[in-house]
Amino acid sequence: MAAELLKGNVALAEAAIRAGVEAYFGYPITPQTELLEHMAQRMPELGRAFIQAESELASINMVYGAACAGARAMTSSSSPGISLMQEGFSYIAGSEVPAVVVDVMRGGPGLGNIQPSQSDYFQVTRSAGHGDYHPIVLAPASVQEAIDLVMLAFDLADKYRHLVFVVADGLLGQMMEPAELPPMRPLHTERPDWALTGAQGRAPRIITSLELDAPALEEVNNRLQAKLRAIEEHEQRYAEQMIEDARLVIVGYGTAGRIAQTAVKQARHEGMKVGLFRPISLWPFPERRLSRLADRVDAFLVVEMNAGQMLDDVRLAAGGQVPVDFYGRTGGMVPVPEEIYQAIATLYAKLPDRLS
Amino acid sequence: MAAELLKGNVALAEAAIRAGVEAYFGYPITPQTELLEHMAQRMPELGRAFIQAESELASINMVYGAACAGARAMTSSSSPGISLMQEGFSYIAGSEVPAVVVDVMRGGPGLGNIQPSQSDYFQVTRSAGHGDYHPIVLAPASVQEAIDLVMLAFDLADKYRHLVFVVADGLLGQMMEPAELPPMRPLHTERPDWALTGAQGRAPRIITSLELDAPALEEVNNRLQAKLRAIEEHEQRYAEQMIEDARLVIVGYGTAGRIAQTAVKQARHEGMKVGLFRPISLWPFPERRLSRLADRVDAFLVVEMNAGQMLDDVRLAAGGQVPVDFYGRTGGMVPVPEEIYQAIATLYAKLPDRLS
Amino acid sequence: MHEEIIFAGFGGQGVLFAGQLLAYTALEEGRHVTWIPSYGPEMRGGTANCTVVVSDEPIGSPVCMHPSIAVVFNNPSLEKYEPLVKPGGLLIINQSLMVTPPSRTDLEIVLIPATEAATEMGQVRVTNMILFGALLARQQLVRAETVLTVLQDKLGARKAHLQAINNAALERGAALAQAQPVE
Amino acid sequence: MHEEIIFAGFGGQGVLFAGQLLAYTALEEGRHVTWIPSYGPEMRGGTANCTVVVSDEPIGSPVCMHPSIAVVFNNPSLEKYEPLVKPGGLLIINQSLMVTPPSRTDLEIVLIPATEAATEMGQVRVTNMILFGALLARQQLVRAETVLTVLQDKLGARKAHLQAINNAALERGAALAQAQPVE
Amino acid sequence: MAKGRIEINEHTCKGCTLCVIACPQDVIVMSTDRPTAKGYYPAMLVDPEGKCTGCALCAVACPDVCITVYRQVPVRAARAEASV
Amino acid sequence: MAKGRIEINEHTCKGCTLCVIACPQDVIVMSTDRPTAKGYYPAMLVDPEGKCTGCALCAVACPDVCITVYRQVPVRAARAEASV
Amino acid sequence: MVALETVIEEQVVYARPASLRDVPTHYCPGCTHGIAHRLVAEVLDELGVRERTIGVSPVGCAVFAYKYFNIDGCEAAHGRAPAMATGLKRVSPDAVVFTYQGDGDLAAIGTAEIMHVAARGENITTIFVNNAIYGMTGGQMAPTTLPGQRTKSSPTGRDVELAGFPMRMAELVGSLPGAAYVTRRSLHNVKEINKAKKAIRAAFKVQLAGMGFAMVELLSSCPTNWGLSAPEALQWIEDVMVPYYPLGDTKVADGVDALMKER
Amino acid sequence: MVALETVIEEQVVYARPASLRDVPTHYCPGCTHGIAHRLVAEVLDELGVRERTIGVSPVGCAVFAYKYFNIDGCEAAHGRAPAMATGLKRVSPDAVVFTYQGDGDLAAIGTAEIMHVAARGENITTIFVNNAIYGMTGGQMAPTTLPGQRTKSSPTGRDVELAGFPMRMAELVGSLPGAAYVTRRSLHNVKEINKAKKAIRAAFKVQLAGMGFAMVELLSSCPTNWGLSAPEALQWIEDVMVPYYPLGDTKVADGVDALMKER
Ligand SMILES: Cc1ncc(C[n+]2csc(CCOP(=O)(O)OP(=O)(O)O)c2C)c(N)n1
Ligand SMILES: Cc1ncc(C[n+]2csc(CCOP(=O)(O)OP(=O)(O)O)c2C)c(N)n1
Ligand code: SF4
Ligand code: SF4
Ligand code: SF4
Ligand code: SF4
Ligand code: SF4
Ligand code: SF4
Ligand SMILES: [Mg+2]
Ligand SMILES: [Mg+2]
Repeated sequence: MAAELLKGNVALAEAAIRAGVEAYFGYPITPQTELLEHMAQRMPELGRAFIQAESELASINMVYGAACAGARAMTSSSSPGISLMQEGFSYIAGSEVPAVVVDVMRGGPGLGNIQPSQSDYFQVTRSAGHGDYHPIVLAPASVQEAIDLVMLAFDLADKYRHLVFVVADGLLGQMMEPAELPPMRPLHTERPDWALTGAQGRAPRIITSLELDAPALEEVNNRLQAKLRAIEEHEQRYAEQMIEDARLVIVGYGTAGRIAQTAVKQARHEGMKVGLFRPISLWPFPERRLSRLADRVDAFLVVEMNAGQMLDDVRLAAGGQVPVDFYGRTGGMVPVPEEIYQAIATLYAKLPDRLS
Repeated sequence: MAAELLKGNVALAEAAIRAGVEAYFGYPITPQTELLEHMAQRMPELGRAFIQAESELASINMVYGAACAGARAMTSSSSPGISLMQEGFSYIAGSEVPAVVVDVMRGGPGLGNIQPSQSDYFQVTRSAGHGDYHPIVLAPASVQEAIDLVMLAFDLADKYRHLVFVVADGLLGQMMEPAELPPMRPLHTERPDWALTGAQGRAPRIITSLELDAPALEEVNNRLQAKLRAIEEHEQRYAEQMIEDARLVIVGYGTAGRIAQTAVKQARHEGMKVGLFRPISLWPFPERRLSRLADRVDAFLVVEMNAGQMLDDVRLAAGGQVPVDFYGRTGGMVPVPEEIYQAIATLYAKLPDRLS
Repeated sequence: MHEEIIFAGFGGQGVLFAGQLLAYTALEEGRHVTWIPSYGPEMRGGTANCTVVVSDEPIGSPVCMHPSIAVVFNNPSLEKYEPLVKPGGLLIINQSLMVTPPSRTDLEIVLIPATEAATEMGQVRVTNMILFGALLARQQLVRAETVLTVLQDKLGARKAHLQAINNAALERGAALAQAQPVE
Repeated sequence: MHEEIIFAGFGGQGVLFAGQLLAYTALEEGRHVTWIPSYGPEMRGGTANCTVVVSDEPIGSPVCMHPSIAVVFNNPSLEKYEPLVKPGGLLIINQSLMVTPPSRTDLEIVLIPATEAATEMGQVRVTNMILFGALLARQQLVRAETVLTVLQDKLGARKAHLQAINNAALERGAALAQAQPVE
Repeated sequence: MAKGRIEINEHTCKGCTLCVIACPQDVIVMSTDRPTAKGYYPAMLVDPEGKCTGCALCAVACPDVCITVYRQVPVRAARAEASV
Repeated sequence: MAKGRIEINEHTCKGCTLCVIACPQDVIVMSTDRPTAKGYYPAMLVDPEGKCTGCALCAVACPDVCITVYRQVPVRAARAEASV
Repeated sequence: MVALETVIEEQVVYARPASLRDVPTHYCPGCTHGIAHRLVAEVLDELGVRERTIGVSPVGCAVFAYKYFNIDGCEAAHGRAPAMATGLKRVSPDAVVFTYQGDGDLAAIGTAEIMHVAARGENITTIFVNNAIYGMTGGQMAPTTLPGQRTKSSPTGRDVELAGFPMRMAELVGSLPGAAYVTRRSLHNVKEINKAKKAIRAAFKVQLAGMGFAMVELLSSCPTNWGLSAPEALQWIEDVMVPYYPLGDTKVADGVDALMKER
Repeated sequence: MVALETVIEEQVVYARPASLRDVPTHYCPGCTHGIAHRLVAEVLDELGVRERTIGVSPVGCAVFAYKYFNIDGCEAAHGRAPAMATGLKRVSPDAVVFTYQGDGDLAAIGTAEIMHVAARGENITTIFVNNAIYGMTGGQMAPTTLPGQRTKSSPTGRDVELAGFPMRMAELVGSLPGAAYVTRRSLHNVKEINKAKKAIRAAFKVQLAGMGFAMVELLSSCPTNWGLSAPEALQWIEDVMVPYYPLGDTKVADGVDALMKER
């Protein structure tokens, strides 16, 4: 299949369809509405479930229901809508059913605006809701990667019976660029062996996040934590560019990472030894690789479209070994390469010589 | 006034009343329901506003409304209810109105159980909702401190026009112990100069978190961030015990910190140089003091009733200078002093000698 | 003095109130004290326990793994707490609902046919006061007089008519406890 | 080749479509390309801009502070983007809605009375195609033939009747641009 | 009148007395001396005169499904009636 | 018939034509040559014969509050009518 | 004569339905949640759908309903059972899906979800247990609490000036075009229990016939939080609740009548 | 004669009300949100309450209502305006508090909040602008979208089988005992606009009289997302919306009648 010019939101939606999503439930919110609209068109055409729910709360709980039945289910929203889903996320994580959520982030806090942002980093990576868990969070930086990561998201969700986020921002959602869609995968024909299908010829199955007995709930948590450790072990993902001899490494994900790439190239052009580290999985954060880099680079510069959230993770990974600087824009402002370049140049000039 | 035997939940409620809360809106949820019930009794008696709202979403948005009118307003809930309020928190933070929220945390994720827990640490300290902000978070360890911190919470909320949490857990909420209530403070008679009161003889006032123009919203965020920096500067709070010569410092807040105190005493008794550091403000996290301690202690042991959340903040404060170990219980399990002592003893035996 | 006492039984037996009465009284006598409950899922008829710590010093942990005293109101509670009491500790048992007698030999064990005695007194609801009376007879955590004053205060005018039977129950418990040999 | 082009005007002027047409055509010609829109709050009549990056290499940033080319459809857009265009860059202006002429001297400036011309053609909605035609005449980002093929494709059968007027508008724009001296 | 009898599950009975009230024959009484493990005093059938008709009203009224009802029926009729 | 006239705010008018439809005297027309800064073609009063009665129906119909209506009224009657 | 040939045999005429597990519940003595459970289980048995039914438990005293029914089940977030059931049903159209919800769950926090499941005509069944109180959290006011009723959060009685009026959910839900069958029944005596069962049966048949949303509201007791004995509580339903919450159908769509009549 | 003595003078008979700021709105050409704004402003002027009124803007096209009204105002989260207004009113009983909400805001995400504010009889006023669509997000289906109506999320027309039936909010809200005055009006021509104004006036008078909750539903146009010209859109209201959403009062509590009659 050849590359087509695709809008990010549409690509996210169509990728989910190709990945075999059986049910989509959502509520309109800019800047992800085209995703819902694409689903509104395509899902009924394909005989699959589509509901424009009465709210984000209803959406996520419909996803929860469909997931309990063993179907691939997803929803999508943007920042305020994601806040409303927090309780639902916690239930899904607690009952260990697979689900995929797309968050096309916008400026906040509050109603904020509809411009691109990355200020949901904390709320999606830390614990999107009460209780001890982290969803898997994947952050594409191009329309093609958005497609690939949506496909991956469904596979990871099924593999770990876990909640998986694909987080984009308004810019990626609205952007068009050439990308290639994978062929349609066949729908799963069989329901998994934990799914609710009616207790025909077998003992009833129960899916719940409730466990009044504290020792038993601690057991549940231990199992969940063990799973999270396994995910940390196996699912750290990132991309690197010009990292080999870099003294300064820019760390940015999604759109910010992509824009930083242009700045990094310019800096290289000017002779600075600068590289780019782009986390693809925000949780699990690719801390293994980053802390290895911390052994040999002179500084990190974190670039985000927020006031400094991934910054904590980079500082944790750096473990106090190298300085970690920050450049961020908020309120829906998208940094342009020129300003990131400035931040690089300023910091680079001040770099302590590690070897001296 | 002499000390009375007070239940944590009742103390939290009555303290708010003494602090001059004009309006309480809440929804029942164990283990904080006595707080709401106390309000149901007392507020109408005093001619103040009480509503049992239709949900936590309604509660927090009623608080938002009353706060916009310049009244001292509060709500209370427990973990799943707090998750549901995230959007509201973000609006309140974004529009910079004061509000107080009490969270009596319980075991999660999902419905979990009604036993004590501290697993809302991330969701309250990081950004309780989308966008870049942190509420002020205060964590009492006794009924008396609960009273004092509720009083403080209202003052800080007004001072910074910001969202302030008081976080307890089911144990503190349900516990009775002697404590002294302050005398009733008079209600504020004047509305602040930003409040919505009707535009009588003045230009209309607007309270909103909406700003479609990205540069303008970035300005709003800059102002918000500057405020947060000021709060970080002035409002770091903690308590310490036996810290002077400590080689190992236990870091725990609220109930976990209190229980750890008994274990620390026992360890001292056995001749170990162990101290206790109890953060009282979880955000701003008392990192200044803690990182100074990191210069001279041999290790930190973080104790929480969760799978390790404040742990990140301690590691950030320690800045890689000393090892940070963790002991936690989840699912509503409350650690007993004996097990914390065990964890201390085991770690203490392995302490590297810093000077060697 | 530093004692950690667990009261355990099922809901409706007045378990929590017994603990509270101890806590109020201890406060009245100027001690440090904490009281914490824990329940099962049922609104009625489930397990209901509470832990009271009474101390001469400020109390760190209000919970403990090994209480120095346990007052068990029914057989499931006996099964749960017998193994946990500190060696040398005190175990007061509602004999009326006991199925298997305790086997530990390193504890002071007091068997009180509390439900029976309360039924005899015509008010099964004072079972808790009987056990509480027995506790105080064996371990003077607080003075019996103070208990009576506090009880009067807590019952208030509306329930003043219950004072007499409660007092009688406390005495009955004490008497039953004293009648038992200290092993 | 690496060009960053901004199309700017108000909603309803076909600003976004002009940019998309460029993007589709560039893809057709095997280039790397990105297109991103930005809007004001209004559903109709607000600002509507888009940025198109066309390059021979994979594109990092799809946004830029200083575009090499700006096509401004109305006066507010002229005011906003004139100062931002890269020195030596190209600025195409819809002269029909221009209030104050541009003052920069380091740019290639092309004034096209696009709205007037479109109105003359009987279809004010082809203003965008006139400006697009002018752009291509001054900077051959893509070949005009490819544009026509792509346009045909995008219009599809349902709107095929619009092909002729769009083609004519492209040509008209080119002609107007060529008629203007290159300063 | 059909002859019946009931069995009450003494482990699950919570002593709510609703069956007592429902029984038209007044043949159910509450025990007073044998609390269940949960501390309830269960209901029991006291029917020395064999008045129970097996009408099952008690069972319908019981919130805890503690009651199994038996009835003596002419076998041929039974098949038809069982599905009522 | 009372004599009237209207003023249309050409900056805020969005050219929706609703006033044109509402006017019983057919004295409002849309301009075609002077777009506003937002690109709309505003309505205008074209009333050479002085047919406008000042009935204000156009103003009631206008979603953008662009229209101010004036009416020539006998002064004494005016006070009463103004509050209608 | 034939009668003489008939043998007298003892038969079980009432026993636990197969759709209900043989485990004790955590409900208080005399709480009619237990009756509601049993009726649903009997209906599932009688319709022969136990093996294709999925139940959605609420947050409320019935939170453990999934432990009691002998069917596949799950536990929804407070008030969201209708949304969860929607998700289940849309991907499992052959399954019989029902929610079991209390009045706090359905009429307070879950208002939007129940109204919209009815508006959509979602092909599921809802058993709505109205006990005029929040049972599980210890007896606070519900949207259904009666004027003047004392609860832990209306200690001097529900004051309609401050707390408003009780909501009649069967009427509200029944007024939505997507609802096929909505009725209110009571569990306060054997006669009403039998009628309630008929209604539950009809509600499930509506789903089996693909006719859309059905809801049975059941007036139910909470002796514990009403501060009454079990028999007093039933009497309170009859004396106080029924007058405010009239029993009967609030919506019977075309075709449902026929369903109700057939055996 | 007296008439001869009368001087002819030109007077302003229609001008912008003081409660509306003199700023252009962001609404599309012909969108009747503008009319709804003006009517509210006129009523506030006429009742003389501008200086004690607080308006709560929704999330929807009217999100900037606070910029247009010349009064104190705030911006609620999507659907939560009634809760926010409740908070405001309870601590400012002398203020006149109203919400202005769209149909997505009020009938979808905000269902629970509007139902409960009515159930509580909260003493506030709600202006409910029903345009059968989500305007601000670009034209998706609303709970009020008509059967068969094409929207961006019902591209082949609203399919009642899958998406259910439109909700008649005035009827639902009017059926709650706490509601004092609930009515549906339309903005599609001058006659209806005048009636709508009367209704809005009555709704605010209900609040001033402390009688409880009042709501005016206004059928309103969205030419942009309906894909119609401004005049066509008004025609569509008349032809399509009014038949499904009958105009008139759905609740007039005792005493409200009298209020409506007095000047
Ligand atoms: C989000 C959330 N809010 C509140 C609660 C606490 N809670 C548990 S059950 C319940 C109310 C139950 O009342 P009802 O639905 O009437 O059921 P009942 O117990 O009376 O059968 C509440 C408020 C919760 N678990 N989750
Ligand atoms: C929590 C949340 N969900 C979704 C949105 C996106 N959103 C903005 S306006 C709107 C719908 C507006 O429709 P309506 O209420 O009918 O108002 P209209 O624009 O038609 O006047 C939605 C869904 C949001 N801002 N917040
Ligand atoms: S079956 Fe009928 S007669 Fe027999 S005990 Fe039960 S109710 Fe009484
Ligand atoms: S109705 Fe059932 S639970 Fe109640 S007393 Fe009778 S048998 Fe026991
Ligand atoms: S005032 Fe009446 S007559 Fe005059 S322009 Fe307006 S509608 Fe027409
Ligand atoms: S109704 Fe108003 S906005 Fe519309 S054309 Fe007339 S004056 Fe302009
Ligand atoms: S609290 Fe009420 S509703 Fe809950 S189980 Fe007990 S009696 Fe039933
Ligand atoms: S989108 Fe529709 S509702 Fe919104 S302003 Fe435009 S016409 Fe009005
Ligand atoms: Mg209830
Ligand atoms: Mg709308």
